[in-house]
Amino acid sequence: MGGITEMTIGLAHYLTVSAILLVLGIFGIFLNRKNVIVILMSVELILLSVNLNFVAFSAFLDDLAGQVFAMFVLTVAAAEAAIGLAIVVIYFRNRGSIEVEDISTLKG
Amino acid sequence: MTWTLALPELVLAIAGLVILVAGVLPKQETFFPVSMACIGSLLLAAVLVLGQPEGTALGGHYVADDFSGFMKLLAIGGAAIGILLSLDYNTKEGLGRFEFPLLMLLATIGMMVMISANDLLSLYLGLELLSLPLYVIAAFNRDSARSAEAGLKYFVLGALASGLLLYGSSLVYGFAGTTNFDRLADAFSADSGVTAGVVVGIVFVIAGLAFKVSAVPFHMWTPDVYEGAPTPVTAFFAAAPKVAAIALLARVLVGPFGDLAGQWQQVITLVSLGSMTLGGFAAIGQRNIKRLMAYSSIGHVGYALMGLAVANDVGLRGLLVYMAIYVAMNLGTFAVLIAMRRKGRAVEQVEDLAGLGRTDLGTAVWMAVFMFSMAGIPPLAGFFGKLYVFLAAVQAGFWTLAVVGVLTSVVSAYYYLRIVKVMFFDAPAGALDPAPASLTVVMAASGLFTLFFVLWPAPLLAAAQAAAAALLG
Amino acid sequence: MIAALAFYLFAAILIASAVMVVTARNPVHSVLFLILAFFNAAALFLIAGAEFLAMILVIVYVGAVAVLFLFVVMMLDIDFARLREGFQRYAPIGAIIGGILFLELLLVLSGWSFADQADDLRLSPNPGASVTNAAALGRILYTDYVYLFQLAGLILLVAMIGAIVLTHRERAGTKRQDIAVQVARSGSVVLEEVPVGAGIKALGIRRPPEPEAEPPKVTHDAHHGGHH
Amino acid sequence: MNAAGFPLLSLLTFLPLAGAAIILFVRGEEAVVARNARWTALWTSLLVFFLSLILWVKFDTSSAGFQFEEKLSWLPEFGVGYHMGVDGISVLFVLLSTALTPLCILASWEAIETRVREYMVAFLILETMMVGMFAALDFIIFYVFFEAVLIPMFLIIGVWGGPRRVYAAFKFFLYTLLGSVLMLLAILYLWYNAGTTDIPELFEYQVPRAAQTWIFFAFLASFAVKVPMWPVHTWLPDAHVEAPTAGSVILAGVLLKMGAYGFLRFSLPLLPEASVQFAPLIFVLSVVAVVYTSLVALAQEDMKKLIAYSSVAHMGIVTIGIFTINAQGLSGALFTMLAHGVVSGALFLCVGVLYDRVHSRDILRYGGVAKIMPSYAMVFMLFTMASVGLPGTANFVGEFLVIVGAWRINPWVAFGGALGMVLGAAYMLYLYRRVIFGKLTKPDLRALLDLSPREYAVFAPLILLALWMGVYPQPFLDFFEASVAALVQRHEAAMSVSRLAGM
Amino acid sequence: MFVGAIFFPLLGACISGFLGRWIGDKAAQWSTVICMVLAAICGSLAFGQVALSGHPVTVEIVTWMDVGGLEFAWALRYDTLAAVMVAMVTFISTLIHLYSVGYMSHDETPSRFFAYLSLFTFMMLMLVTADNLAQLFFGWEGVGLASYLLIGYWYDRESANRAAMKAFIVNRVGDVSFMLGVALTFYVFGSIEFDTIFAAVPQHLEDRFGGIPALELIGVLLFIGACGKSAQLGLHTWLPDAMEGPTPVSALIHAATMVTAGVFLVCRMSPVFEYAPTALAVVTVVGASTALFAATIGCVQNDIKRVIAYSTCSQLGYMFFAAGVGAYQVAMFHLFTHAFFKALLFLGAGSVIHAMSDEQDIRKMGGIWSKIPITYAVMWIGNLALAGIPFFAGYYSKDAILEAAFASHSGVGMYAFLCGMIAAFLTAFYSWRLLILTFHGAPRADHHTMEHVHESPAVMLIPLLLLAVGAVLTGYIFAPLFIGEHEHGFWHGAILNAEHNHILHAMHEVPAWVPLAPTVMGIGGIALAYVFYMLAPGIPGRLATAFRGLYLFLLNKWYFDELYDAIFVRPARRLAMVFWKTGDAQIIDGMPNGAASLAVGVARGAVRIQTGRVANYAFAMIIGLVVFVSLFLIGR
Repeated sequence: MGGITEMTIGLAHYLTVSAILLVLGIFGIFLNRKNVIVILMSVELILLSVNLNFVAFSAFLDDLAGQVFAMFVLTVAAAEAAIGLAIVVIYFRNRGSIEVEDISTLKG
Repeated sequence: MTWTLALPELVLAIAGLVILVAGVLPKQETFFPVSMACIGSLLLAAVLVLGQPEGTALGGHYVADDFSGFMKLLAIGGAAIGILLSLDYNTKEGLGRFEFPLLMLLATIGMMVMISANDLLSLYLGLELLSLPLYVIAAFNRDSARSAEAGLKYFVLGALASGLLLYGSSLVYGFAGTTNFDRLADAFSADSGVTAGVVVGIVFVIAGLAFKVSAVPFHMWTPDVYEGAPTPVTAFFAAAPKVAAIALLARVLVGPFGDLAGQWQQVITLVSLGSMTLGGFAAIGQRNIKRLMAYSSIGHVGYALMGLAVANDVGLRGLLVYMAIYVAMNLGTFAVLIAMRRKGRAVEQVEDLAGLGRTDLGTAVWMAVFMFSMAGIPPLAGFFGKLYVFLAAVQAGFWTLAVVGVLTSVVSAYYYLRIVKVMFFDAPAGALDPAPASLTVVMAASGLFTLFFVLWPAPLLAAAQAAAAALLG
Repeated sequence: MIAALAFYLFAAILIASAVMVVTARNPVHSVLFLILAFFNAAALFLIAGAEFLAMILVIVYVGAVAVLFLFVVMMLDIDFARLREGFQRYAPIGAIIGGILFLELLLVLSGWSFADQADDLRLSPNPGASVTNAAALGRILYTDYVYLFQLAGLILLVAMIGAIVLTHRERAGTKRQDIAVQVARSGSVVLEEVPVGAGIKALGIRRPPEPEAEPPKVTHDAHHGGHH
Repeated sequence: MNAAGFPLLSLLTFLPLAGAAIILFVRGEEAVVARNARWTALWTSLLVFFLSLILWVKFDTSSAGFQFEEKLSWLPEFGVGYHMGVDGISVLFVLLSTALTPLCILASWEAIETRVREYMVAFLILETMMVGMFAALDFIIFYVFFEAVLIPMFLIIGVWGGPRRVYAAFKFFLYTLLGSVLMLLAILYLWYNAGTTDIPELFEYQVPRAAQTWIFFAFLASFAVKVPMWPVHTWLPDAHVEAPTAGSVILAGVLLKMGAYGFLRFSLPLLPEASVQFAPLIFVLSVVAVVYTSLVALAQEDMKKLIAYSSVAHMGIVTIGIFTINAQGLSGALFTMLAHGVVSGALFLCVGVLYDRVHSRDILRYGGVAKIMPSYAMVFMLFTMASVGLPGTANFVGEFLVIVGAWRINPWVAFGGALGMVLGAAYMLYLYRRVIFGKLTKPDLRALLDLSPREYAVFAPLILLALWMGVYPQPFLDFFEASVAALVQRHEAAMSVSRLAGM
Repeated sequence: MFVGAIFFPLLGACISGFLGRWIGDKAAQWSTVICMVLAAICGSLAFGQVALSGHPVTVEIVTWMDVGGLEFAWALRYDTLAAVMVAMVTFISTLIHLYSVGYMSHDETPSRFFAYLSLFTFMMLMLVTADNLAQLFFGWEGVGLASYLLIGYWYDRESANRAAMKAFIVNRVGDVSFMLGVALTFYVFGSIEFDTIFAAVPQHLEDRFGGIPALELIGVLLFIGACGKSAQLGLHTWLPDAMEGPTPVSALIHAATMVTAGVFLVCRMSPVFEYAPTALAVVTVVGASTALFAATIGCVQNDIKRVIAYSTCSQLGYMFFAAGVGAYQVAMFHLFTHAFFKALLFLGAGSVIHAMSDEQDIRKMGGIWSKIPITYAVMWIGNLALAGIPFFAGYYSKDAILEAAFASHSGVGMYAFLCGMIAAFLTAFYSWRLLILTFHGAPRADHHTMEHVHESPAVMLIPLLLLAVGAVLTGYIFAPLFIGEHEHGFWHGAILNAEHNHILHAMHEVPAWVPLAPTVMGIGGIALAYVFYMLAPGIPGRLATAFRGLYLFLLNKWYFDELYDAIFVRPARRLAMVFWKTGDAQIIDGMPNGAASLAVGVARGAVRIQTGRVANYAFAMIIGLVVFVSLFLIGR
């Protein structure tokens, strides 16, 4: 391994891609009006961007901690997805809808 | 590797697994015994925390010091009482399932991990171990649309927050090449200073943590979740996790980022100002008392953060004292809220308390004590909490914070008084059901603490002092 | 050079599919684009030298999580036609805010520099070419990171309990053996009339149960007595 | 340890709490509970009163220092301790509090019919807070008591008050709270700069000139509301009108004194330069208060409101006296405070007598009461005259001294204060004329009974006090003498130091 | 003896006031009378010892106040000045008590009345025996209180209540000035005890306060106070209204004693006034003006008591300008004689009113002289004394006053002399107008009333006769002591005439026409009255229509009440309403109320952000994040 340093791909490239993913994920959360699952997927995008960051840093620092971090993030993200989907399911059972706009009975 | 240092967490985790198995096996519902077992193991953990030596262990991911001891005791206490509070309510509302206390127990482990975190990674995992059970128990009343909505909102925003936190962590890692707090501190104390990138990373981290403590502007979930979640869950939310999140925030900011205090102080100051102001005003028009308490808790976090904004030992001491007192009176208040049932149905409008002073004087008196205390009227404990954070702010010359703090405390006094008014001045709206013993005990205990804290504040202060000193190193 | 080209390619697809995840009208399409994004991200990981992570991403993530998404999306009988199109009302200003955030990030990320002593501060330096990525990770994961590893286990446990406690239901139709009840049983047999059509919405996915009307309790003994 | 040989002040402070606890534990039928609560409260407060007489007897009037001191460590490392003690300035207020409480309890004997137990408990707690506040010698302890008063008073107004009690109670609470929290900041500043909150030790600390200004205003915010000074006085009429009689008595008799006491105890000794610098402001506000509120009182149609406004005017005299910072002015202010405590308390009781019988405070509702209640008319007359400041009654001594003291500072201030005499006469006599004099035209008034023995018992001590203080005020003045002299001396010393520094 | 003279009345007041209900009206009345008799005996003895034998005494009772150098006691200062007053007050008060027993026999609550009366006497005695300004003020206000109570004695009469309030408040206006005067005295002299002040006057001659000589200022301030009590021009409005009280009250308080307190004060403070020439000039001018002013009004009033009240006002003016020109002794002398004949007049008027079934309007009287001959006779005596007809008491004192005014040879003195002369003429005129309209001519009252006209009982007549004796003899007997050759030994330093003040000598050396002039004026006035009301009763009516403006002006008392109403009372009321409804309720309360509604508004706003939508919440979080990040990047 260790071939990274020879590459022309700089750290900034990775970080930029990751930043784009982050912003997309954020957009997905606060701009979409469709259903909640899309929001969950946006969260996945954010986590993906984080992982990309970690991996990139890990590579450029030549340090494994970043990869370990990313691994744990993946693990937790899986758990999170499971619980998130479970909540979405019971919400759907109660309301029969998972439209984002509908999730607004609690307010004020 | 001195894994024994993490004995409390370890014991609690094992206890959790054992209880899980023990809870699953029997045919009939095991809610009550499991709850008791959970409380027992929490108490055991508390004892272990008391006997915990200081030090760092487990690959530098875990640290135990006076600070962690203080906060853990607080969190464990809050969690144990939280379980106690749920006993009666859950049974009556049909939520009496053994997973409930178990999830609280697991969340408590998460809190302890957070409090003892000495690494961005353990911070993150602790936070998630706390958050995931909370998402679940917020939605625990799965047949209630409100509960489900609360869980969903909490989850979505929580996931976003932890995403931001992670992104920030990655930047920090990317700058310093490490996630260990001690090493991060070394990296940031270097003369060469820090880059803009890492500062942005820190802001992201703060944002993620501010979400957990429900500080403005990351507070938006709080009222909705407090209102929607089952009341004991709300009680739990308002107490233990908040302690842990505050502890984490303090540890991260003062520890690894301590040398950048000048950078993050202004963020914390703004957050604190915003929280105090919002907490003061937004609750004024609330009719749902849980929602009101949500805004109230936002306000209290603002006051507590004032201590953090000051970022010295006095400020941290104020923060710690504030949190301890806050937890005590908050649990008492929620004991009253949970006791609010009329003809077997839980009620949660402020008006439902009308005339409580005549129908149930004891509960009303305790509630009044808590309300006055939260408003910061001496000689009740809440006053002393405020006193110490204001002292820190004044001492360090954070005049804006101090002045806004006292002014908003007057504003917030209005809605606390409104509750007192409803209880004592208004005509009874029909008697509430008598409060079960477990709630009465909690009310009385925290009521007595709130009332008589004034007599003997020295031990708490000394403990807070030691904890603050430990954090500052 | 090839690596660079590959990077650009994968990055472009990644971003494009991410955009589609957010904008696709049909959630099923979103999930599929998400899977595509994951694949491309895995490729980027590979380019960065994180082979093990790349594999995990594909196997665990795509294989489990994304499929879970797909499963849930399909399971909830969502009325796709009703799903609202477009974005929130405040989309323009939201876009501006997001744009600012993005520009700021670009600003700070483009000139990224490490701390001076970053090299010394590293916790787990890459052991070098002698060890594969997976092995290197494995070495530290179960030693230095055992605490966190266990924690991750707890988190998964929580996820399991949580998912079960939220969605699992004792269905009315299923019968479990309850010895205590059997033992304590007295002579009489009590039958209950089950509402017709209760089993249609299988797998426990249904609207919140209407408050069930008290089923007319019919004692068979009496019934029998009445007829004979 | 102290002149009494036992922790007298603490006993005085916390004994009412014990009484309250006893009342709380009384269970049983409502009527029985009510009776027990009344008697327990009365005996407790009487006991406290008799104990407090030890202060009167054993207080060494020749000493300016603090006496009956008690010290317990509370937060030693913060320089905060439980420190109680009285000097000439505070001792009589302790006595005033302990004396008024039994009278108030007696006055509420029949007026309060519902929730008697809670009422008595609230009153006893109130007594604790009042006594504690005057006896506290630690700023934090002082603040604790100072603020804690709000709680029982809020409840007393809100639970047993009149129709607009909610508004009044909130206004009272929030107004005073707003003032005091600003003071809290100043206290905190002093605390960490001086390293202590012990009042005698704080006196040693010289507050930097620059800080004095804003500390002064922070104190002003708190004390001015409590006094109340114009223009932050409007909570008072509302609170008075809505509070039950005894609540008004305590409010006028003791609570209003807390602000003025604060000025005396803290503003003057701690902030000598600022006090001098802003005395003109205080004078202006006070004179405006005297004239303005007297005029407003003239227009009132509610008896209690009228007397409430008169309180504001009288307290204007007090603040004038305080900021003259000379022996006459200060003694006069202190004396006026005491006298006002007795007299306006008594006036509220007078109103209460009618209110208990007719359940109206509307002045126009009455007329010709003298015909059927001659004794009452006489008592009312006496206190009316005392309020007007007729020589030979309590108020005169104080007002006279204040005017003499004020003349030395500025004759126009004295004139402004003296104008209150004319206007005071106008509104009080106008009130008296409309209520007591005139033709008895309201038929239902004919059935009224004159004072009952219980009411005689309530008024008798107040009458005696009002006359005693007017005719032979020297015993009271002796109490202040040394402390006031010391205060003036310290002030002058501080001013000369600052003048030297200025040169 | 000294103490007894003062405190017997208080004892009587207490007995009657507190025990009256138990011991009965009769017992209450007579116990006060007895107390008064005892006091009068004591008073006379004290007069004998102090004034006649020249042994001034000061009885100190107890320290009143001692505050940082301001020290004074309750004390009874018996010098001649006080002794004269004590004797006079106790004597007249005793008679009036006696008279009241008869006069108030039909009243419902005589014990209350007698309690007030005795209380008043006590206060008056405290006033005159004060040895410091504060105690004087105690008595000063005390008589004010008693006067208030007595004027408003018939409290179910609206007019009585009004009058009582007016009396008290107008007095208070003067009192404010008095208080300030006391304060200034303390400021200048460091004491308010007479002995100390008087001894220290020479050292403070040059003291100035705010650019004004301090002594002058003290003088003026105290004099304004005196004006209030003595109903001098400007603050006189309460006195005529005070006639709402029972007649004995008018006699005692509003003629003989209380209203003279102002004069007494000026005389008492003579050591200060002597060195305050401007203040004295003010006193003179005000006094002289009042004398004339009140006399003019007296000429057209129709209420028998009001006529006498204005006459009192006018006579007080005489006293003041006498004091103003430095002839304090003369002022005191007139005060002394005036007490007798004015009390006599009032009581006589009371007797008339009693006879006429409580009718007070002289236009509705007439032709009753034969039915009440004794009353008629004493009224004659009283009026003769008032008009200054030779050898009656008033002659000695009034003559002396006018001589003194003339002898002062100053501008203000001449003004005073002029006013005094005219007033003397008018006095005689209105006295006889009163006399004639009341007693002579055709009866104008209705038949029923006329049938009931009867002489008063003995208990009322005896005081009348005694006072009549006084009105005849006091002038002759006491003139040598007060203003004549024995003057120096009599006053014994109680009144100070500075070295530059030779008025007492100068008044004996005036041109011969001066002593005669008042008599001439008096007789002229009588003659005119005789012409107008006996010979040609049509003239007054014609004059009134001819000079309608003037007549109304006088009838309405120079429109003083209306003026004050317009300047003070109504604006104060309007201001009060403005302050209350606008100032307090809107502006000042507007702040907290506004703040409260603002808070509610903010709360609504804050809550409106809380839309319940997840996306919005997330958006808020992101905004917060962006703001913070931007802050950082900008702040760096």
